[in-house]
Amino acid sequence: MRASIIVFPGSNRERDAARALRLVCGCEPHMVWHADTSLPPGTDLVVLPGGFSYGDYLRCGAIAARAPIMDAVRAHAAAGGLVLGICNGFQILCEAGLLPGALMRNAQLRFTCKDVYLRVERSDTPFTRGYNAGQVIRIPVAHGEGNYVADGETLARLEGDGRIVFRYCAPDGSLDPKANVNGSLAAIAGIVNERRNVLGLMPHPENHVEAALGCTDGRGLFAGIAEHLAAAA
Amino acid sequence: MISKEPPITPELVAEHGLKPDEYQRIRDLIGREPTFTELGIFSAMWNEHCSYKSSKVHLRTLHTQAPWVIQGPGENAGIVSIGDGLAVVFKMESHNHPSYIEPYQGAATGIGGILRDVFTMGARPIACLNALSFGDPSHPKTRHLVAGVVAGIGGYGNSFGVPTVGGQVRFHTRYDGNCLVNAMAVGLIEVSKIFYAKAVGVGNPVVYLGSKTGRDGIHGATMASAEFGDDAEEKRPTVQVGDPFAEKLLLEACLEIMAKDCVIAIQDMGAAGLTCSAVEMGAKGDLGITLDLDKVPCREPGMTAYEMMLSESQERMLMVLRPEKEAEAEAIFRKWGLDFAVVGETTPTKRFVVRHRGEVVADLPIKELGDEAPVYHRPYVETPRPVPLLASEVQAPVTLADALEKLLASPDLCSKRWVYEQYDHLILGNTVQRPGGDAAVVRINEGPKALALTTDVTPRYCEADPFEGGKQAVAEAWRNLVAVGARPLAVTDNLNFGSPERPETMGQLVGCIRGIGEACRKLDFPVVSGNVSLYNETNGRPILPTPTIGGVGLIDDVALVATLAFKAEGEAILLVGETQGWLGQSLYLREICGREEGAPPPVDLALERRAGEFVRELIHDRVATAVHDVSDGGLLVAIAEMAMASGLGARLYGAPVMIPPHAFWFGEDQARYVVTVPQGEAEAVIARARGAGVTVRRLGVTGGDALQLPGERPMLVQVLTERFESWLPAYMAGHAP
Amino acid sequence: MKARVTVTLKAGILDPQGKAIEGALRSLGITGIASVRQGKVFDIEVEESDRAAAEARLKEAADKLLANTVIENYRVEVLG
Amino acid sequence: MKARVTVTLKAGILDPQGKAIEGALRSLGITGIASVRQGKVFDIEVEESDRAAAEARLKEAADKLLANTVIENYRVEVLG
Ligand SMILES: Nc1ncnc2c1ncn2[C@@H]1O[C@H](COP(=O)(O)OP(=O)(O)O)[C@@H](O)[C@H]1O
Ligand SMILES: [Mg+2]
Repeated sequence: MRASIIVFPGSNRERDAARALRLVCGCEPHMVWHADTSLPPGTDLVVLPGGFSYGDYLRCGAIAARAPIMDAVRAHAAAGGLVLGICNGFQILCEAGLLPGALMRNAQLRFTCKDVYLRVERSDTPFTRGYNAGQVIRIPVAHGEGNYVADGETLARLEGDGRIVFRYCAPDGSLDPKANVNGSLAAIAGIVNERRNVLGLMPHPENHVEAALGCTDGRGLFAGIAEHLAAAA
Repeated sequence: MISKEPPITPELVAEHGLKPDEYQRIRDLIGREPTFTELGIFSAMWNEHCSYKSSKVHLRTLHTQAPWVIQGPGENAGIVSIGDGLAVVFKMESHNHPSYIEPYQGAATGIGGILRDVFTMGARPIACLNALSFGDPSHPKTRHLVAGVVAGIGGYGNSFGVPTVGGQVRFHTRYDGNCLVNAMAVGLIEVSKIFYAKAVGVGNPVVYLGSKTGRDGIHGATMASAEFGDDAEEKRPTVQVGDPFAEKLLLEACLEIMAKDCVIAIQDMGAAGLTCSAVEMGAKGDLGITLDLDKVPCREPGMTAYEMMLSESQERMLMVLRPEKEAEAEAIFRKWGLDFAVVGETTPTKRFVVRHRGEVVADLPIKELGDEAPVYHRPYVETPRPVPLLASEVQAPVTLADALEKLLASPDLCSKRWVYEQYDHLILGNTVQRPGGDAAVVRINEGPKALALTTDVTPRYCEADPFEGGKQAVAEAWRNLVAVGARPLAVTDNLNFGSPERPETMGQLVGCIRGIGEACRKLDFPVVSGNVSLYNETNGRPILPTPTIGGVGLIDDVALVATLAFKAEGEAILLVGETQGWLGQSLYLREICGREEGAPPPVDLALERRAGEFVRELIHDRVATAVHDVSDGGLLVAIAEMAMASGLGARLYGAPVMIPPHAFWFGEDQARYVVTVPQGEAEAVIARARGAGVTVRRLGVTGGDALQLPGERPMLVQVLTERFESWLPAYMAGHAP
Repeated sequence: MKARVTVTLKAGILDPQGKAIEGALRSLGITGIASVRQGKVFDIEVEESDRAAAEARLKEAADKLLANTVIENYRVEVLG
Repeated sequence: MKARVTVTLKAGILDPQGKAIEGALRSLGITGIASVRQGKVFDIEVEESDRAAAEARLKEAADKLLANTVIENYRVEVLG
């Protein structure tokens, strides 16, 4: 598998993502600078990492979404290649129009870093085949603007097409409003595009891949991607 | 030499915080009247913040040496070897006054400043900590300050991309008009790639890097050394705004050009920006520096030389570059979108020459600017030693359970989750122990080594007895590191006090420094960096003496880290260390009895060392299953914290007959730890302790869902947790304290 | 030329900041505030002497960057 | 009554957001933008029929909460 991590000025979880890919998938990702205009040949996974691209000034992800490299990312997605946007990466995907909706200020108006529980809604996407549908996983969040919003029509489409793949939930998997860490519409933590080759999610699976750091629930995501790519090859 | 600058009058001199005799000294040094710009330069270099004129003679007495120390005090940050060719770089610094005036930006730029101190030396920052002191919760400004400071720390650190992994938050009415924001940054460096401020070589380019210069914080350094009156609000326009995005770019660009071997010397622009950094680089290298201010990238038109020399605009650096590498360095900076300008050069003259619009606006002897700053042996009176308070003089609670519940919900003891959840404490993927334990543990690269990090001080002890309080701050930091299984390496200290011109306050400073020195010597725990913040007072009332200690320890194997949560039912709970039941200056006395008096618990450093080494061995040998040091609130609070962290309760035995129960359970005797071990190991541990000259006492057995004391109602862990977790969020949501 | 672009949330999009501000005003004892919605303004200096051209350029800036038209509306005013 | 409070940064205060936006516009090929400074607007519905009273209340809100008067200026407009 060949992964490329896009580094924008202000990205800051690119090393975390690289380590997860290395540890779980055994793959040494390419770091691609935002000012480049093409991806390394053979890239089959693009990762937009967490951070504060361009300071997250204006709106989170807004400036990054218009960076030179994004045309190549768009083309990669259009050709069916996998794109994973984590946290700031999710915000960038929404701003770039690769995913619907927008991410607004957390309902409690504070940046929040803590472990949350996610319900994996389906296991038949390239990103979630490492989990079982309905499985509850513990993953940290660390964001100030992860409050997913979309208009009614968009939400209906997301629900109808089964494109909501992660939701914030209680430890037992129930959709307790108290577990919705940022007030997201329908407790949305992660969604895919229509073709299911683009995933955006707010939580950080890349920070839960090592037993030494207390939890390995994030491994499934990376393992699933590797499996999918191996099967497709 | 300059006609447009205002004439120097006694009023102008006073406004610059210079005393008449200090001004005379300036005239004697340069043999003439200074220009306005020169006056500004002197005021910046000679104020308390930059010159340490009141504390210098005392700081010299600190213990700063050990075989593992690579760089002690005097550079941007201290450096300590951790083996494998690596070293840890760290320092703590205050941003108290700016945070009181504009809490968000004040705290944010405090973080930015301390991070720059660390990466200026070539280190990549791997963690931040902070120690915060606020006024009484009922004071009308407190809530606003807490909200702003915490958001500012998070806002900067989170965006910059460094995990904020620990700290402390305390409240006391003596901080009502003067909160404390102490920030510590920790970085990792290769021993062979350390960079210093010392300029080398004549005719080398002096380069300005980073953000543009604006009129931010002009006189910020002077403000940091001025006491506040009720007109504090009026000093507002000096507020600096932080740009963590620019700082992140500056970090990456600096590390990149350092790796390319372009840099001879580097200094960040902190307080009194261009002035301090240029003078320091020249003075350290025995060289002169010439600056051409027309080359300085400015954000606003029409800036004067005076303004440029004193601006505290953030996210800026000064470097001396290898001339042949100039183009390469510039290309790297341009790639990161940062300003880069050659603004001067090194000269053999040992003079600091500043030109602006064709005129020389300053021409000063560079060494004297720093070295000849006044040094004061300020008069001081020692704080009278307080009389110890007997346990019999302290009222017992109605029930221990009530007292415990009240203590856990008190502002100083309650959970600080509301605070640390606003900090990204996980980024970089190396946080082994998150906030909430005794010390944070951050893995080094891919492991197996890790660093333990903590900040500690107990100001009420320092107020009652500065010497014992100073010792205790160091001992508690040491203990917190030991409690996670680390070998304590070194400390950074941040000394926050009132006006040194008051002999009582000066006495506190002197006493605390002596105590810190004593503890550091006896514990082999040298001071490698620090910062002094004086004049922390409002309307003549000083803050509590607050010498914050930031401690760093080394763990050889992350797999051998101890945590405070109980691990299993039926394990023996042991107390390591000796208990008299010391209630003087305890939180029990303050929160339950409403009294703040007596002597603080004395720290027996020999005992401290024995107890600590014993506990570390238990952790290392995998005998101890949970470890927690005993500090604020005493033994029962420590046990409750272990229970809450695990959800498991405990059945506890009664207090020894010689000690009144409330003194046993809430006394704050030092050098103690609570440790759990499997039942079967308890006897062996006790025997081993006897051999090591350490007292161990059985406290009870883990299990159930409550803490149970003989003759007391069961205290449900869930109820304790609710009390512990709810005070701060409720307070911040606007509920009465 | 000086200009101002004002970006506001579309009706129907929830505004958590506005909601929080309403609550905060209430707890400060400032009553009678029925609703608050927060938006942004951009004060822009355009190097352009022709009003219509300046306006066109700002519209482009707003469409391409300043506003997220999924959730926001904008208005351009050239102040001269 | 509808009103708008506009909050802008004081002159001389660094505006990192504005700076980043300038750069982004440039790289999007939108030229001729000399400077951008970002501020906030609050669209407020006041339960008050008297203009002056509404204005006074909004001033209080701005002073106490909406603006950080250390670094920001504000303007209140009652739109009726
Ligand atoms: N300002 C803060 N930032 C981050 N963590 C904090 C802060 N204040 C307290 N904490 C965390 O809360 C826990 C308890 O703090 P404290 O009571 O000071 O511990 P101790 O008594 O062991 O020094 C520690 O893990 C500490 O790091
Ligand atoms: Mg502790």
